[in-house]
Amino acid sequence: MNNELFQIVDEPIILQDLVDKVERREAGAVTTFIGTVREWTKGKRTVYLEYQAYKPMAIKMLKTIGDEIQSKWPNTKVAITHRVGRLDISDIAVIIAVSSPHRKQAYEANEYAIERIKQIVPIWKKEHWEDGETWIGDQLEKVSYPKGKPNIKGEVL
Amino acid sequence: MNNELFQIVDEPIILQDLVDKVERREAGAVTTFIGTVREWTKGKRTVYLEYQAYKPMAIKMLKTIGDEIQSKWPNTKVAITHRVGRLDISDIAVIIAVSSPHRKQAYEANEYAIERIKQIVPIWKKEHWEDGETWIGDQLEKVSYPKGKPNIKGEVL
Amino acid sequence: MITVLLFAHLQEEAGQDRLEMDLDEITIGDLKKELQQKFRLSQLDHVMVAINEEYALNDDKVKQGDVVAFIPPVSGG
Amino acid sequence: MITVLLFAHLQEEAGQDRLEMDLDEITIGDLKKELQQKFRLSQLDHVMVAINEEYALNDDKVKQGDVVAFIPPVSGG
Repeated sequence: MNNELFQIVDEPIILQDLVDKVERREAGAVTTFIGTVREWTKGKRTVYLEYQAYKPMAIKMLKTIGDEIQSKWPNTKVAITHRVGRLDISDIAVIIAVSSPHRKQAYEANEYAIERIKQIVPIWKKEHWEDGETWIGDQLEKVSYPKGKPNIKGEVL
Repeated sequence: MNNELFQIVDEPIILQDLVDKVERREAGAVTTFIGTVREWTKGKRTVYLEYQAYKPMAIKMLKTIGDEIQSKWPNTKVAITHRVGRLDISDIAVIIAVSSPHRKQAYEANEYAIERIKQIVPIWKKEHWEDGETWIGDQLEKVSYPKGKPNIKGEVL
Repeated sequence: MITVLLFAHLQEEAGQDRLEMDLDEITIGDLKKELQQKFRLSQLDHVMVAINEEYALNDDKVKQGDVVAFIPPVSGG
Repeated sequence: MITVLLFAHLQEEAGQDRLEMDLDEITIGDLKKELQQKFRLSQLDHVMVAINEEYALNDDKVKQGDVVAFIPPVSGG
């Protein structure tokens, strides 16, 4: 197991590895988020997905999210791994693990991490439907960045 | 692995088992909460804990929480396992896993579950400190039930 | 007979986790008083009661064959 | 020379994921225009740009040796 807290990989992600990375004696709570490939999206059937990343920058942005979380919720520990390449239905695309002494922070920081991943981490998803394929744009369903660039300063949109 | 969604056990809880119980092709998100034994609570050092349960009723109440979640967040699937007996620092006391098509519901339902466990499930924790032991009362830090009994109807306090 | 189950500190105070009592048609409130006297239990105001695994109120009645559990404030999770 | 990296649909439209361009001191905005002409790319208004792995604005300047990545709206997670 690689001990890096923030990773982009092309093999399956192991949940327990992420939990092991954040476990500490002072933690009473660990939350994990597991993002998997869903078969149906708004009535359309996905056959498989392809994820592409600008890897060095993606890792850098994951670290940035980690730093943001540290400053918002001190005493949490975060690990994030995102997978790229071809993923089939139910395959895990991303896992986020957060530990903290108390549960509230572990939930909040975890949810914050996935929202930020969808804003600033250069990873793209190509949906392969039964009848075609598309690169998916911004999942926040904004057509452009109102401020000219992704919200990179940790503000909540 | 036991396939029951709601369990009280006296062996270690395996995270992946809980996730396997809630995984479905229509789920795009799984959240887990892992409650572990924390070493320090308000400056006091815990040596180990003992959990006791009124087992049949505890399972029934876990199922009640599952039903509440079904009605509040349709299309989620929940599994909860709580361990009893002696637990050392970092041992897992409880795991909650929730799957849903979209992430928001998986976070909300998961946090709801742990709050409700602390309200209505007949499980007690005895702290063994360096210098003594105590059965811990209501962790919500209420000294009594304002309505005469634990909030068993799913209202948020 | 009704069966009474005790947990956590109540179990330790009473020195037992289960007892049979020869009672019928008694309210939870009165049953609490009986037990408090019998075992010199600490006060039971904050202790909930379940009859046959369902939470009950002080005015609810217990009848023969019921299983009554005394449930101190819970602390799971 | 500056290195340009393309991702997602831009990569497919251009038929390559990386190119070297003999440019210097050019703004992101002007570089976008160059690329759009060169490859007949779909419009780049919603495409972000990173210079050396840091998000940059249209007015920011690219200089020799920089790595410029064109980043369509992201869809990870």
